[in-house]
Amino acid sequence: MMAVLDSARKADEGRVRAVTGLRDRWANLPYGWRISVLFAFIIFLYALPGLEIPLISTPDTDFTSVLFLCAVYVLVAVGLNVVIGLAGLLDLGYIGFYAVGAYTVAILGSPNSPVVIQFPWVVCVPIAIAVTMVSGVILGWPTLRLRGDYLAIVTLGFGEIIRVFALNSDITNGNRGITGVPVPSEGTWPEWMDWFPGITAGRPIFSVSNVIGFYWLALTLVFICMLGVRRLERSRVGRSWLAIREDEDAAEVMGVPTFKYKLWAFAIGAALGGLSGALFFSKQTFINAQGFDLFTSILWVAAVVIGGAGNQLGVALGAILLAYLPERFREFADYRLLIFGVALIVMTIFRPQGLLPSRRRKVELEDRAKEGAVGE
Amino acid sequence: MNFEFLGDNFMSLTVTGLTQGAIYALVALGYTLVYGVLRLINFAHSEVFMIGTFVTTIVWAGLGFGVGASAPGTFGVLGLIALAVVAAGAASGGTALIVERVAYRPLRKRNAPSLIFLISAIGASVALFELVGAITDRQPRGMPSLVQPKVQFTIFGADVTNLQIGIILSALAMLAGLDIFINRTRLGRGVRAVAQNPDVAALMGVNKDRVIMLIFVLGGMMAGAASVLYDVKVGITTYSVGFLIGIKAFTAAVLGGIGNLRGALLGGLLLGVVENYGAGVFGNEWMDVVAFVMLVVVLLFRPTGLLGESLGRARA
Amino acid sequence: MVGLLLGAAACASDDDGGDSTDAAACGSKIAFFGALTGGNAQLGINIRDGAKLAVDQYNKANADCKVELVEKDSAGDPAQASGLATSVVQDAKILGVVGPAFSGESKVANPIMSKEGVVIITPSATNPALADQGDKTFHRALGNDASQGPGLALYMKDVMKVQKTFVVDDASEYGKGLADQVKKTLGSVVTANAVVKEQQTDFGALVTQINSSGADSIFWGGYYREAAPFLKQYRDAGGKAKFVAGDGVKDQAFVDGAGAANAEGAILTCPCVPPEKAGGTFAADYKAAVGRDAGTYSAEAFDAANILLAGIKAGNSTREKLETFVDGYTGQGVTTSFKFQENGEIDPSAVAIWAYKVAGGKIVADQEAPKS
Amino acid sequence: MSERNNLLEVDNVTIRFGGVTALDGVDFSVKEGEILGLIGPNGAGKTTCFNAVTGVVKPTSGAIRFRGKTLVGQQRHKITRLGIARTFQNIRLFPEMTALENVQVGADARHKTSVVGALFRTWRVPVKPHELVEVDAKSGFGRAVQQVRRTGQRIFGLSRHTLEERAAKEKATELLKLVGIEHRAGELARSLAYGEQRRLEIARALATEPGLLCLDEPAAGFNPAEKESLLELIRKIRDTGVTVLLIEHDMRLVMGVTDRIVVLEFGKKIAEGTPAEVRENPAVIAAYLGVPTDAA
Amino acid sequence: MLLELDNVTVSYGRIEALHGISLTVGEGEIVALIGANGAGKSTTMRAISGLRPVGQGKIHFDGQDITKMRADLRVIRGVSQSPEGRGIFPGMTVRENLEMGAYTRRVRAEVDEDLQRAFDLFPRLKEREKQAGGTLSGGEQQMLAVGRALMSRPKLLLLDEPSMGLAPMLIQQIFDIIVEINQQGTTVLLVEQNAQQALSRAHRAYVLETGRIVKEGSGNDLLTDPAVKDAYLGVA
Repeated sequence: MMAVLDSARKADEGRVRAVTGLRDRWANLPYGWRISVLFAFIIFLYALPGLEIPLISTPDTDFTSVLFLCAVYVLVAVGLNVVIGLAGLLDLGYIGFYAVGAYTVAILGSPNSPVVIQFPWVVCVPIAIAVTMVSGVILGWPTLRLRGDYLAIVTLGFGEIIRVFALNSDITNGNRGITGVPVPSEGTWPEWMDWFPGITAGRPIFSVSNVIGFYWLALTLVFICMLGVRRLERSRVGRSWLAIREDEDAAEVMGVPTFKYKLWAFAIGAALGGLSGALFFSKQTFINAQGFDLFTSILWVAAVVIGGAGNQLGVALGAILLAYLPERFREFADYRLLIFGVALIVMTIFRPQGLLPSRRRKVELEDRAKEGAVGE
Repeated sequence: MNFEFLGDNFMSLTVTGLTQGAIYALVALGYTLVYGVLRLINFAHSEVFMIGTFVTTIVWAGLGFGVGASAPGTFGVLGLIALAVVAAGAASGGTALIVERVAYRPLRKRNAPSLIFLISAIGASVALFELVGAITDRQPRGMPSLVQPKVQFTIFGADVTNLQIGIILSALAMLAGLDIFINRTRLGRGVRAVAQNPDVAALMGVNKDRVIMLIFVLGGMMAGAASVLYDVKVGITTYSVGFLIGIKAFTAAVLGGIGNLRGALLGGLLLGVVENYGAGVFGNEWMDVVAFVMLVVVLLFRPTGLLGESLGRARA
Repeated sequence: MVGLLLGAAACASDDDGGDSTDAAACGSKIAFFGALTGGNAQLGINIRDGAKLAVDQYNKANADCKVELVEKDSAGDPAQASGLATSVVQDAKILGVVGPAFSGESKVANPIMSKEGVVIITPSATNPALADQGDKTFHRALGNDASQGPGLALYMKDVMKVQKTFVVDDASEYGKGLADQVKKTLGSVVTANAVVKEQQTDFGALVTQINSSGADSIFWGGYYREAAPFLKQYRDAGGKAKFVAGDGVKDQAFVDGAGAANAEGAILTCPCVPPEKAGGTFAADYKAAVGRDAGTYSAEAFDAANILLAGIKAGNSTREKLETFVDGYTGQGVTTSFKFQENGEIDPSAVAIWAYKVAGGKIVADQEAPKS
Repeated sequence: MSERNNLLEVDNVTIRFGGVTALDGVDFSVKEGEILGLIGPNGAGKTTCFNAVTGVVKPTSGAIRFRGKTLVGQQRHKITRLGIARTFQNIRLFPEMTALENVQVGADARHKTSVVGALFRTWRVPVKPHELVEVDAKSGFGRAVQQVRRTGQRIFGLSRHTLEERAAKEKATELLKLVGIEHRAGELARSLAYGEQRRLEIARALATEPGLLCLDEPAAGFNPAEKESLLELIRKIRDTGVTVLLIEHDMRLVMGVTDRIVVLEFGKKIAEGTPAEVRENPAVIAAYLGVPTDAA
Repeated sequence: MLLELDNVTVSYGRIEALHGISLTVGEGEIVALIGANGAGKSTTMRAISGLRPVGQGKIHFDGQDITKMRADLRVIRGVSQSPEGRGIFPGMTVRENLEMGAYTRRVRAEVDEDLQRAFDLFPRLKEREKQAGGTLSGGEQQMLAVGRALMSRPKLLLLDEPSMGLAPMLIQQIFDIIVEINQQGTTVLLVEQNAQQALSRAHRAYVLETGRIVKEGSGNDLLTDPAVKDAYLGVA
């Protein structure tokens, strides 16, 4: 038994070395090369719905819809990564922000909502982001002074409160929900896009039955947000977050206004969560309280940590796996979550630093493992 | 809002709330024990409770008291319940122990940070309830009504039944037993020592691993006992029954001061009662909102819960 | 704008149909759409098995020209439904769908499928609003909540002669819809109402509330998972009021969970015909094929599938043709006689609301509810 | 020594934790530009005193003033911005950040860019050509991209964010050089050697541009050679105009570097004066050095 | 030899705190370990009692290799430590703290006897028997820590800074008690800041400097060694 574990661990270490090697080689590539490869990869991602790659495509459900879901989950993970990975705040009720964003768009934009304002999508989304940011601040103001584990239960409660509110309030139409959530634009595909597989000129860009438009929009937003978060990460703000995560007291003594930056982390995380919610439910065109359960929220946290908290590529990978694997392996139907649960345990034991660890994490965990107790 | 209703039925709501809270309190003990010693939210504890509810039905069904069976005489019922407590306690305790061995111990040996423990715990929780879900086809499982409630006495217009008295008293008794065990026995002292300072406890000759196994088993047994009370009271269980009760029990533990046994009792009872008042005033659907809002308010004024943390030392 | 969309849809389905005209309707597919996994799987499985029985019987009779049943497992989750619906649309061989099983997922999936002309016959989604979404290919093989609600309220009023009713709903699409209908029909007979939570098991406050309201009857708009523990706790607390609920509670697990003694006399209604009263040999065939007694909505699913199969048999090899066929279909199924109205609803005269009663620990058919 | 202004005044400060009195009416002041030693046996209240000055604990009574402003009740990060920096007895770096980043966090205390500035890089400032981004890609696409960026910067100028980033990096590199660990700049703090970590902590504290630097046992765990170079470093720091408050056990170090010494025992001040005066003080000898037994 | 450390190294993460320490403690001796703050004295103690894993080298106790043994098992073998910072269980009463010291022992009568002995040694503790450990003063906590360490009837008693935070009077008293305990047959390994006291009481002593032993000798020799005087006694 132990031998098997050891060899598995060894194989995995080999993989990590390969990844790390790749990372180093990447860093040593000439600037032009890196830029070119990056562009090629981005174009590949945009082209993915039209490529019909055999093993990757999902047999049972629409592949583009799965890609869209992946993109939305990556957006969620990027936001959650700010809160958990960078600032080190454990937020188990992140789905609450997702819901607030989605409902704001639905209520303000749908002709069938109890509040018939019917703003267009481009107006709704900034409002939704603003509202979620404010809700992040409202939640964070009293609770961010609490210690880590207490924050976890309080955020969990927040997520549940939002769900219960959505379920029982008149403004959300309860569980009957709101149909006709606005789509980003009523425009149609122009003639010159007709060559792309799956696109028919003259049909709406954003339609429920052809998701390519939504996927491209989501992908674009993912890139913008990742870039934005990367800018923050590599600035005074990001350093302050890391310092807070590492040692809050020392950070404070070094002049970091910790409360302010924790609140910012919460607000930015919330904004990204709200944006993803708005995006997802625009595509779905229908929203009700179903789909905001805490369980999903907890799975998101798991995805972020398993992917490699603190590393944007890592959390993106975690999110993609969470969205993609269940759709790809529909044949395991009833056992998907069971396998997922077991996988989580195995992962934490073999790869506590996540699939794509940030370099920092890796060193830390190796040191910690070395310091394990005596006689074991 | 319906304050008049609350006024009219205050005692009645109190009694039902206490009954509910007693079950929360027993489950909360598991969270509190593990947190007190390991500073770890044992997310899988809710499934430990869930396993207990099913083992109870299996034991009863095995003895010929399946769904729809009529209850035997008083002693028969007490016997069945006692048997169920033993079986569910053993099953839940065993489950908790397995979770510790499989999901936590390897991480402890590698000195992993607490976030990793949380993920492993989530994994264990998902795996357990999905396993039971798959086995039971995700169908609820019923059980016989063993106790026919009879009104024993009335206080301030509230009928109090033998079932309610039974549940509250058994919970109190189990809690008192655990309290004595932790505070008065040698092993219990070992538990407290590890909670207060694991290194120094090792210097006293306390085997930390054994203490950790002990608290998981103890917490599991309490959840097992709670699951029997729950079955007697509610009469139906499903694979997903643990989630909400788990969250509530954890809330109760934090409310009372996590790591504090008496805090768990106070938190559980208070949560049950306030939740019921809240349901009476704002409507049943706002019950959870009331519970969580109370939690936030309490934590704002008492950041370590009502009674503070006592099993473990307060963290600097 | 709408006209443009429809034009596009029609054009697209013409393209799709182009491939299969030569092979006639052979090799066509119909899809099952609903939950086969997750917490609400049982209903979906009942439906799938009913549809499967119909397809198997058809294939036995037409061995040279088989039809395939595709299973789309949504887990009842609207979020998964859209991708599945799109995949249904993209498979040109799929002409019609039995499902979606629930109202929530229907709201997402129906517009997608309808736009591309896929014929939808739901055997179980009873939310009235589904017929008003503008989905041209939507059909419902049974009465909706708007017809079940009044029917069962009339049953309460005229047959049970209730005086004071306490209405409970679970805030779900289905439960709240039904409860609203009951409230509307019963009018002043309803004394109070309350909302329970999904997966709630402890009903202390609610029981107190009902007891102090002095109601002689309770209407439960929701599912058995919550109804069973509620009724047990209510009876445990000495509550005597009669218990009435809709089809969401009509399941043996309800009786088992609440305890036979507690459930005794409870009235459960359903816009579904009792399987044993269903026409022909359905009940026996189902048992032989699946190994269980037919469950809720199995018979409706059987009928829905048969309507689609009849269309395919008649050579309707495109979605458009099949839609025309179904719209004009009249015929007797095992549950009732089918004729769809303009909006896809079944003809009101064909809707049968049945009242069932819990007696001796079993749910038995009582009588058909009076029609409004 | 000429009369100098009091930079820090600790005025009758008492601190109690539960029933234990950690500081009991302590009074002393630090003058601008001096190195003041704070000594006393283990548990005498030296670190508590530090914590009170840097806002980590709140005095039960008494006042602490820095440049005439009261510090009691101030938020900790504001105290740092007023000009007080410290190191910790048990090193408290940000272990998973690089050495350079650690120091940059300190330098950030003097910067202004926050979320909006970092995100949108507003607040543009025109710059001279040599400050623009370098075009170093060999050829082709990469070079083109860099050219575009350079042109953009020439037209729109540089953002305050970029300038502050550069300044922070420069300052951090400089300070790492000052404490002598510039060759480890890119390493994670946790992988530095012990002595390097101590030095890094000093660099980080200096990066906040303090008027007063509080060092809590900076020489703990050092061998004599390392102590010697630390002594040099402390002098160098003082010569740049930073006042130093030093807790240290090593008597030779304390005697060698400080201008004045305050001695604490059991939370009370028992002596104050120049090293020579303190060394002769019988109360200090008894308390700090231990009562010699007859066997000695 | 009762205790033998052979070229022991200990690391915290990537930082090596002990670079190969060798020392011996003979049966019945008092051995002192002195050195500046951060020299590695406490780390040495923790390695002996099993709280820190040893990187390289071996630790033998009573003829047995205990290098990889769990800390609680070492207590049963006869190693007992009063840790740095005293390590009182704040939530337990004085009596409970003492009983924790006897955790590994099963014979009730013997435990009661030792409890009595502890109260005889430290009458102050008897007065505070029912008081929570956290509420004691520093000196009382130190007494409790030493008393507790004795409750396991150790062969080897490890004392980490027993004089820390004590008034001079109390320091004298504690050292007197250490000598008394030693005379009753317990071997003592002592870590001290207060070099003067430690050296004058110890049979032998080692001087630690940045994780290495730089000097060893009898207590009196070291006490008069000019280099030691200069570095640790503060008398230039």
